[in-house]
Amino acid sequence: MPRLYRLQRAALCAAVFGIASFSTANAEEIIIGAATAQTGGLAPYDQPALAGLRMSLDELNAKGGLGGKYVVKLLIKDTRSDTAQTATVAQELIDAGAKIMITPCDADASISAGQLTQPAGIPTLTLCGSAPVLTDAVGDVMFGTYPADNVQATAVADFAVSEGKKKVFLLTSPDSTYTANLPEYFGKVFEKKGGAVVGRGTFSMGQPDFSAEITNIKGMADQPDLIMTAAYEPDFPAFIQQLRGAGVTVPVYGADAIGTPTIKALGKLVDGVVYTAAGYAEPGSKLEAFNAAFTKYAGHAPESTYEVNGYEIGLILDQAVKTAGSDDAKAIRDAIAGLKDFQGVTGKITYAGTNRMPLRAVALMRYEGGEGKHVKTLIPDAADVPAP
Amino acid sequence: MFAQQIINAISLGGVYALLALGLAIVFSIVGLINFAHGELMTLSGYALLAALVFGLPFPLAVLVAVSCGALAAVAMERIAFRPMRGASVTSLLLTSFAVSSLLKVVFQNGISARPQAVAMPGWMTGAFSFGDFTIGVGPSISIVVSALALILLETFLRRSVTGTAMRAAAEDFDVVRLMGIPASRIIATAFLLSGLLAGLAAMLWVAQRASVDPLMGFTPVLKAFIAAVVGGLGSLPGAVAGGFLLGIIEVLLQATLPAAIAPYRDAIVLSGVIAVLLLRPQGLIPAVRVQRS
Amino acid sequence: MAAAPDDSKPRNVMPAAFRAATVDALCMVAVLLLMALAAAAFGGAAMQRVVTYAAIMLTAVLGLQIFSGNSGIVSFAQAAFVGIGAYATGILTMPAALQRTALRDLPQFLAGHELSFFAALAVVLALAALVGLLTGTPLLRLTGSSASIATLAMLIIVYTLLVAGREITRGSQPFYGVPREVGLWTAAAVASVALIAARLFRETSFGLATRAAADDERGAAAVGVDQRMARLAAWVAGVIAAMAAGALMAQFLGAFSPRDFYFDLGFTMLAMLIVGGMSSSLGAFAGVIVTIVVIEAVRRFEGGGEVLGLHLPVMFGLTQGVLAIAMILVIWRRPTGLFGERELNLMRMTGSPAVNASTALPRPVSADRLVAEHLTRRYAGVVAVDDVSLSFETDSITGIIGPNGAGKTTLLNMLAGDVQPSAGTVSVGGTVRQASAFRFARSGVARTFQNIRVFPHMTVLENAVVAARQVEPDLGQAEAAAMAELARMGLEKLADQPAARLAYGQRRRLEVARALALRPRFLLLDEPAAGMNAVETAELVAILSAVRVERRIGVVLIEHDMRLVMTLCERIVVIDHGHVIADGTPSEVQNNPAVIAAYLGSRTARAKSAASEEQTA
Amino acid sequence: MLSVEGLKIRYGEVEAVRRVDLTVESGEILALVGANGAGKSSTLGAIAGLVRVAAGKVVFEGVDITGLAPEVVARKGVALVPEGRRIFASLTVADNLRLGGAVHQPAAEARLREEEMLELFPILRRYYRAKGGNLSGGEQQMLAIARALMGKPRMILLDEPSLGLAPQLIDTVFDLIAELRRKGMTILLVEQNVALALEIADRAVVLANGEVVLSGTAKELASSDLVRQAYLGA
Repeated sequence: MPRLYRLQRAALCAAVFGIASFSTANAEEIIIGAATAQTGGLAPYDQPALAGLRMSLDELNAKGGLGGKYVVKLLIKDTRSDTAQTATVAQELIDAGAKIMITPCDADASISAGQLTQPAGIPTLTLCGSAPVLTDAVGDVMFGTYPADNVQATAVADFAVSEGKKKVFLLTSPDSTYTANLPEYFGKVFEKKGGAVVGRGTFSMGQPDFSAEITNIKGMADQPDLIMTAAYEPDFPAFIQQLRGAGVTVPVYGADAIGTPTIKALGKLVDGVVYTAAGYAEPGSKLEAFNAAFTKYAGHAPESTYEVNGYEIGLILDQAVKTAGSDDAKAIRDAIAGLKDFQGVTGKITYAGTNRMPLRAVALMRYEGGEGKHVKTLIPDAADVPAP
Repeated sequence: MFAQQIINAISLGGVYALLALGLAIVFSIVGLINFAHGELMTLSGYALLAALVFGLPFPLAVLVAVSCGALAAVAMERIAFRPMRGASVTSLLLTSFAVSSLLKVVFQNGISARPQAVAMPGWMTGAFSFGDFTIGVGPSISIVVSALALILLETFLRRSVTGTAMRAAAEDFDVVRLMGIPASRIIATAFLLSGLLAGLAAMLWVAQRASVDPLMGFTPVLKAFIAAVVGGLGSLPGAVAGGFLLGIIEVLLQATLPAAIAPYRDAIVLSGVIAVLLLRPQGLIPAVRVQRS
Repeated sequence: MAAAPDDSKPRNVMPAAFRAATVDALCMVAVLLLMALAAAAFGGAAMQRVVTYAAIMLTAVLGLQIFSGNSGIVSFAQAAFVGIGAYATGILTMPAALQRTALRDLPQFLAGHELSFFAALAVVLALAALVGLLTGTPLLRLTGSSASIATLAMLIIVYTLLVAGREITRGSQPFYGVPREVGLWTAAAVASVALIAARLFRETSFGLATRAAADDERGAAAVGVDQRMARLAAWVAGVIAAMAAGALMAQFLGAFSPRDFYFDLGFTMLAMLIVGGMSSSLGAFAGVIVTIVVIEAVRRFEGGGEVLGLHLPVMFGLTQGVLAIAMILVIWRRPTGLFGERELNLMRMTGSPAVNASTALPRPVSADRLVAEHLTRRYAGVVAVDDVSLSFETDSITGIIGPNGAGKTTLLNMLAGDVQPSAGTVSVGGTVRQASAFRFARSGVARTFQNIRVFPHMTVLENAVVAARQVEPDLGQAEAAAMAELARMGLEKLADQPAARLAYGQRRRLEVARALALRPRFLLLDEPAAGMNAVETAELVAILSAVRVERRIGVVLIEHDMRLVMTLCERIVVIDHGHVIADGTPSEVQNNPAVIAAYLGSRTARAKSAASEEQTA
Repeated sequence: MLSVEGLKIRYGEVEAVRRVDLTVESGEILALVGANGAGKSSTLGAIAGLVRVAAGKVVFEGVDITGLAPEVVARKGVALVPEGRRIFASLTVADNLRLGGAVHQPAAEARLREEEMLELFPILRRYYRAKGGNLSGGEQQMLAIARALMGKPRMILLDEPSLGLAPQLIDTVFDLIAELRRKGMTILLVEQNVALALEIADRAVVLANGEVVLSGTAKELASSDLVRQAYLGA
């Protein structure tokens, strides 16, 4: 009895103190740690992005692993959308031997994790974080993968100017970096290129009543010829529905977060809405092939562009390991930082010469007849991109 | 323009009133502030989505969704709250938090963390125009539905025996039982009504946002809670008054605050709530309740 | 952090309550430090982070316990104060160079301080006291669920301010670049201080008073407790702990945003406290440890993989699920939490220390006359007391009798300052006083209640100490005096029992002992013998007579037991329908026909008195 | 008709009722008297199902009703008129009455019953549409009794009906109780005013500290020295 008791206690201790260790990596294995939010408020972004990443790693493993050589062991831990938990989990993954770290879409969680990987020299990639300050806040191991907010905003502003727009109304929400800053970046570029910001409005995320703001827009003496917002679900559908319901026909421009099935399902209500995408699935394109493959892999179609972005992270890592020729963390980091014109699913991705937020083409899309139609692809001039 | 904002305010206030009323009915009977009320809305939203995907015509789908909310509320009481009957307000409140977080996890990992589109019929996004003046179909429906729901509920509470018993139970539950009226019937009716109201509010909420997601219940339940408190926790007329008041204040502040101050809107509203509590700790229309020993 | 006891008088011994609390606190600190040591010696970096995080949460949860545990008001705002502490620390410790790029629009007076962690912590603690006073003041006017809801509003307000104040906080964007100097030992040290503070706080006069008011608000006022001041002190102490935890959190995380200090954190802390048990620091301590151990254990399984040879599927959300269910189970099966309401009380377990009863006769608070003039009280049209003028002397026993509903208790309540007269005044020792139960109690008017109002969750000794503390600033002497009163009432053996365990008659006696601990000049008793049997009543009569002789105090009592009234009182006042209908010696009153008719209130009696009038006629 | 055997009631650690035995015969008034805190109201509460019984047995018309829910006890024909009246203050007199007879009779029957009650209590007809809370204390006591009678109980438990009433009103209420008794109602009356209670009761039981200390016919008790000393002040 006493012995059993001791055994039980040992088992409990092991469970509690995490001594139950993961099998250590063998020579042909590379551990990738994913500290991502599978529950909580950030799960809507991290879940699909991680699904894409898993798909690419599965495919790569079938072909012998990263660089054809290192079979990936993906360790996934849930951060519960909590910053402190993200850091803890990241530390555990480091302890478990992760050579590469994947962090959430959320910037502060990613920074917290990055502060641990930076001294360890572990290359760290955020799933879909697009805040431009993200990489500099951590250091040289931190990489963004998604087009940064200011880059997207510049592309949209360039497009707006080319469409002859002169007066813009900016609709922001202080509740997130993305919704607060992206329209403001747009405003900066737009004003620099001769446009004018004629009004500003705000909304609270998650609260679907835009009536007061819309009544204000309607009552403006100087009517804008463009409304720019980074609102997304559930706010964007509510906004556009109420805006058009109130008889306001001013065109609305947004960014990448509204390229989703939910928005598309609004049908003719969103006709004319311009948004950005990392790429577009024209027939015969790689993206279309990916969409089909993902549907087969996951049992449902991609719900956002985060899936393909996650998938591309796998490709980037594969290329970096190939270039590095080893599983050395520093070599991999340097290889990622040196990537130039890497052909992903959605287009070319370049890290060389950037502050590790990738330079990638921004596709401008417009909803027409319930479908997103490609309008133009732009690579913004670096000089135009406003400082973070 | 001003008239338009008033309509906006009434439309939003109506939804808040329905939600606050749902909280208040349950609180007045069993002393539970049900934070999982928001998840009842989410559930109704998913039920609507499922019914539409299944091919039901829109009105029937709405019926199914609202009934789902009502049944889920009754089930929630049976499973989670019944064992706690008689516990303190705080214990019950925390239990409802736990239920709420459990349901969110189930939605996120069982359905999808991403928002799902709900196709609303096209006519719901139209507008009536009277010369310069336009009223959206959405706000109109919202006003009509809230008004109808409030009138029907009032009629039920005034005319029917069960309704009368519920008003009495809010005052003195024990004595209602002494009249031979089963406690379980009163409590089940309270949850049923609260679920119905959550379902109805969910329909109006979803109609505005055209999507459902696992976390969508949080904001409305918070607003409902604030409205119910301002009105007087457990007081049904208070909940309605609080709902409309909150709607009106939010819309008017949104319409009039300069952009630089606008982000502080919620802080201003909530400071108002504290001020109301300081002046009238029992709310605007306090609930009549005997001291239960 | 705990309010320092009054140091104006020299003391040679530490009060027993503090001795016991210190032992408990040091014991918990030892456990905490052992855990930290184990993590440092055997755990990896991740394990150390977990323990560091636990220590930070413990600090914040202890703050919550200081306020909510003692006052019984659940606060949702704790997360907000953690947030304020984190942002303040972030701004104060951020390298100036980084600050210039990250916080371009930071107001000048906040910029470029680059303090070390402990310097920043000192500033944050001072700021916390200010924030606590500022936020606590509006709370004072609210009670029960209104107060809870106001704290919920505060949480949302602070969040909104953090999001909207972009110049200072970067708004909803990540606040980054905070140096990460807080490690395991710093966090453990701060948590240890918080543990000691929380354990000691409940024994300070603020802690005692807050707990008494939470148990029974009117009862607390009757023993002189100014519950607003006490509650404010608890609130400020709670805010200080929260902001200290925030300071740790800032340097632990390095990057954060307002979202990190919102509902999720607030609920987590509340869940920890509720699971452990709200009313003791032991509960907070155990709650944090148990919750974190459960999280750490469960979360290892949710990622799937091989565990003990079993292949587990990926089950994200398992942690939240298990936590939610665990919380429901704890609330359901053990509503007071795993560690109930009791502190460790190690010293009591080992049989020491006894509190010695003081032998010195208490010096009474001076006030020699209690005078009511033209007292009237109306309730919604009903006149309960109508123009009553009475004067009471010390060294006397007066009985107030009258039928049910005659207005006796209302009169007594006005004499005790508990009910505001609609008209008329009450003066104590010659000065007219505004109705305020706790001020009356402190100025020499003590009372008991018809339906006993002892503090059920406090020990018998604590019940009396709360009262003694109001007139005796030295806790050691207050303890001794309280013990003496208990001894007089024959309760000294029960001193360590929670008052809830006392039998009915014992509670009555405790209430009297508690009132006497105030060293009153006047003792107002509302039906002191109600519910007592003949033997108990006789004992009570003996005690009251003795007290009256010993201390020469004025006793005023309402009583239905005629034998008691007639044997004990030298003066009897009869009240009916709010009027004084007779005032005199027992024999005078007993033979007053109006009294018989009114008091007996039945047709027989009225018939009887009519008959006797006929006879005399 | 009703018998209580070895009843024990606890609130937490406090024993409010230690041991109470009593029987009420059909058609009589049994008065339960005693000082504050003697356990009278707790005993009534336990019979009606409002208070948890720690030990003992309550039998009504041969059926064990110990521990049944209050609504079940009410449906078996026992109605409690609680202390302090506890009428529904925000409801009208009409609604108060309606709830009393709501459950176990058809609507038409309930209407007839209500008419009977309005005959018995004319004051209630006058204030039929008034809110219960606006009635005076005596009127509320009438309403509380009428409400209890609406459900056609075979026995009523009256808890302190004289509390807080002016003497004239007490007379009216007690006249009414006597009237009910004449009509064959079985009544268990808890009353602090001993003289009053003994006046209309057939038999009485005296409680002190949760125990029966004395019982007998009302006449016997009224002339008992012990009772006279303790409660009549003689």
